[in-house]
Amino acid sequence: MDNVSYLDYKGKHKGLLGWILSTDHKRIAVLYLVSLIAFFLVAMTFGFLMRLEMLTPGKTIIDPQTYNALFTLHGVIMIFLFIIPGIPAVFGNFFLPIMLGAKDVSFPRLNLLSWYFYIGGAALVLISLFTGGGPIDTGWTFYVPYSLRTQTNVSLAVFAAFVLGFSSILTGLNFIVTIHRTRCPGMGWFKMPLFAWGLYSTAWIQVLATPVIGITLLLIILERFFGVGIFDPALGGDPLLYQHLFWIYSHPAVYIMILPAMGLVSEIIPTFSKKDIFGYGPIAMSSLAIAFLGYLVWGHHMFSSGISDTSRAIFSFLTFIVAIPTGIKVFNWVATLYKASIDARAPFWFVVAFIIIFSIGGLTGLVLGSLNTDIHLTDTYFVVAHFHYVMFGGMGLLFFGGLHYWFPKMFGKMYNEKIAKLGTLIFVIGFNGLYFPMFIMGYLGMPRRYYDYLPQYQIYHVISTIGSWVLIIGILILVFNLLKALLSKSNTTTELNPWGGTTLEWTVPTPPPLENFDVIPTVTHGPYYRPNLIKPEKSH
Amino acid sequence: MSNEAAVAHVHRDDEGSKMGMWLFLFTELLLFGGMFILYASYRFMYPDNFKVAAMRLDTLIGAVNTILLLTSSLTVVLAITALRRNQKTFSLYLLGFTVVAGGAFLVNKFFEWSAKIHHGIYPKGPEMANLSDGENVFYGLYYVMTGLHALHIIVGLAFIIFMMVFIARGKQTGDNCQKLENAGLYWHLVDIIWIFLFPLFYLIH
Amino acid sequence: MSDNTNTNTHTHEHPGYGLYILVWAGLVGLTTITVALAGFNLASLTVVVAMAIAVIKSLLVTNYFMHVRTDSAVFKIFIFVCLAIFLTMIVLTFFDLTYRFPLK
Amino acid sequence: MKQTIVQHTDLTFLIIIGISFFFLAVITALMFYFMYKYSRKKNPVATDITGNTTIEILWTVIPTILVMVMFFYGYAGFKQIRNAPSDAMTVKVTGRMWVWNFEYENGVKSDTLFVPTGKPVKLELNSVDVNHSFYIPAFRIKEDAVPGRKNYLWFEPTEDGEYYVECAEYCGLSHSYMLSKVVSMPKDKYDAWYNAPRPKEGADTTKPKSDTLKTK
Repeated sequence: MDNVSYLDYKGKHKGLLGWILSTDHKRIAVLYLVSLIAFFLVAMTFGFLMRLEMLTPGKTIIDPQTYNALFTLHGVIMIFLFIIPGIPAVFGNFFLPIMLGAKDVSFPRLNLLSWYFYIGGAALVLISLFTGGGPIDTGWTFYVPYSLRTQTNVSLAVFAAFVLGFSSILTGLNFIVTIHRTRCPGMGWFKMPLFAWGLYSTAWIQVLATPVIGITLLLIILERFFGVGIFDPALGGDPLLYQHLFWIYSHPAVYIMILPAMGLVSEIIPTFSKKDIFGYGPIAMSSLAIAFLGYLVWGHHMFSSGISDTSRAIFSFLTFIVAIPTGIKVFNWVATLYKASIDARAPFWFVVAFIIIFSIGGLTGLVLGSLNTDIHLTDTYFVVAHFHYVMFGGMGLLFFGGLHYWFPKMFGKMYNEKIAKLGTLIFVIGFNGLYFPMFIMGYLGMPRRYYDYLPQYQIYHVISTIGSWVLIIGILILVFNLLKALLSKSNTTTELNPWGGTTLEWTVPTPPPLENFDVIPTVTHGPYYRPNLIKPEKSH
Repeated sequence: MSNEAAVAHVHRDDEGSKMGMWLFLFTELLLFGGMFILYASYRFMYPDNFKVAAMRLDTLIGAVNTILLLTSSLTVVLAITALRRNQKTFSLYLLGFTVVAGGAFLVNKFFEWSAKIHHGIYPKGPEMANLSDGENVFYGLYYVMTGLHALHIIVGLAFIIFMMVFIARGKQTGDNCQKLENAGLYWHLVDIIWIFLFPLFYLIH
Repeated sequence: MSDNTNTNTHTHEHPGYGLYILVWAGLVGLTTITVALAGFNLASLTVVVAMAIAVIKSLLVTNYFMHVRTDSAVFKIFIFVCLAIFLTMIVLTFFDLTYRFPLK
Repeated sequence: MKQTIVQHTDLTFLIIIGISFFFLAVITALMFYFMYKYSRKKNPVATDITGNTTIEILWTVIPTILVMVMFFYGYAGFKQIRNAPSDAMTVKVTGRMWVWNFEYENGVKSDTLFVPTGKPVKLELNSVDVNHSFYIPAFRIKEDAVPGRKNYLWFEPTEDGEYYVECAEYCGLSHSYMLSKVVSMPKDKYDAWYNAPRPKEGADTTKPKSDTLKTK
């Protein structure tokens, strides 16, 4: 069979149909990539408008109802349409089968179906803006009783999230079976790339946690239409049980967002260090540990909601425990750099930025895990800052990092690396300008989801808003740089392995052909093994 | 799809297919799991109200439905065994019985709901205002959980009818019947959920 | 390919009709028992007994009708993980409910 | 005690931030040092180090101990926040879109919370519509007001002054305008206000003049 790349092969259908009807994991990944970036830019624009509104106290550009709809949609779109599918749906789909030495995922048609659920859910979100009572204004948490009382189009928006849940479940299910069933000969569990471990842990959360939010959201719809009274306090329901069920999913979902990014870091670091990773076992196991412990800590979102004091103490304790495996990962990454041979190319810059920014996010999480400080800081801008450092600084930064790492392999084009580095730098400066003042504001008592604020907070809001402009410039530089490379005819590359990586995706042609491998490879070494390195002295 | 799929997936992986089905069953289990958490919580909050409310449910209909589902589960496994022994017609009869039993379950359910609704016991119904908070929640859970379960029965029946067509056309045979196995797994899960719903709603006196 | 040997060949035995009918008889018997017991007032034991019977019934269904008994170990581990996580959810929710006062 | 709760919360904050800053600084410094020392130019061939059990155990055990310390401080402060003294005076707080109402033991109602300095105050929180959250940043305390449930909160102001009350749980259109104040005043002044004759509705909307508003 000829090695026509996945971009060029002729199937049954031509043009666009050849893409949206293809069951090839690489084409589905590209479908996801395009849709994800589009929704990211939409949600980013909402964020930009919110920051602009917060420039001055009182009304700056929009009225309160619009503001409330904006922060809800910013959250819903970012979380359900960008961060959660993010890395698994794009890079997982594209590279997981190749990294395992397989021709495709286990269920290619389910894979395509999951993209249709994604697009269907996205369409429902958009329809919900213009029908019913207009855009939803509950915040992305849809807390009852407000979500039962408001006149806005909650039912449809919530149903959209329900449909998106299916998309997430199908991806997770597919990956678990793919990892169990399609690893190439010789690839035992501990010879898998760490990215696969990240996806495997993530997939279990997708499968076992998502249904819980599914039923919870379904109940909101049933309450609004039929008044079944399961959460409505007026009918005997308990609003706190809604919060329990919501966070039973949504806390593990935080790890759906971050575990794949951590996996990606574990890929990028050894490649540019030209060295095996330090502590493969601990990194792999800490992924599983995080996935499991992630189910045990949801209550820390409810420390001031009125749940029992005993459960608050238990949840706080467990929350601190979940910090340990995260710490282990960071320490191992830094240790990998010791006596390495580091070539700090553009993708590596994202990882460096990630380790600093994510550490800030993670460490401020300790303040929020502690009971008395959380009671002061919860529902303030401190929390907003914390989760943007973790989510955007974690998953968001690595989404771009992964894109820069695998871009030449995916498209056979090379971007301008200097501009990419410049974009990253501006990104990081803008990011800290945007979110760091929020820590201070939050500590001083500025609650979140406020349309208006007391004048003493203005200086921080001004800095933050200016930071948002810098950040957006950085993002636009990165996006346009990649777009330019993609559209140019000249800087094509067919180089198999531009960075000197050791995992299987660097052994297939650039861009990869239809079925990835002519001959299924056989693996004999760990994923990051390199011969001819200096042997360590046996001093200890 | 296009010819790509034909090339890529000549290889059949029954074990993987079964694994995928089990993972899907887990999502179903946890979908109901969320409801079971709510049930347990509200029962803890309103123990007396729940007992009073459960008295109004008809144990006999519940018990008959339990037997119907258990028997329909039996005929599904028997049908798979029959197909493996290449007794195609017998297998189809057994699956036909499953469909009839599942249908009978739904008819029973329909009469049960109708009777309740006739008495004004349904969300926002005229009788509900006279009931306590706990009873309200009980009937809310009752309608949602049994309704969701009935929906699963319908989906399961659809699966089985498709499988009957496949068997009749020879697309599922004794050597190649993982799809039928998966439909069976789904049907058994629906059965298991009912095994728990039955005592929780009908038998707490 | 660590856990995917014997991909398409079924090595485990397929039980005959008799065993399945026996299991079904057991299930029907347990149903009769649980309905009969509901007539007695077992006080706080009511729930425990009803749930114990339901658990036994579901074990019969999973092990025999769903073939988990003869399936490879990986399925047993999967089911264990799923149930363990579900139980954790219930237990942690009840740490709130049990100690929350007043409940309403 | 207001003062002890604030002090304890701030101390916990400082301890955790201090430890965190130390780790952040070490991680960042090491990373940049390695990037400089072991750059491809200076160190063209890496050394094949794949792990070290001792060091893995060390950086598992030490952080575990540290987070346990953090938990302990947080929990100790939390116990103070949750245990109101038995001699506390009770005020019923009702949240509604988008105002706070206060009702005192003798039935007096107000929309600003007046309290005597130096006396513990226990707030019984409730809501008539959706979730709200009663937040006094200056006292570092916050608790949701949930419809159908009674939550509580307590504090003891140790100096006279006025402190903002904010709603911290999103509650709709005017969420950000759901502001009120705690006015802490000397006992005699408070008693005079508390026992003053009122019109039959008992509503008191007179607000003492505010000169210093504190959020910190």
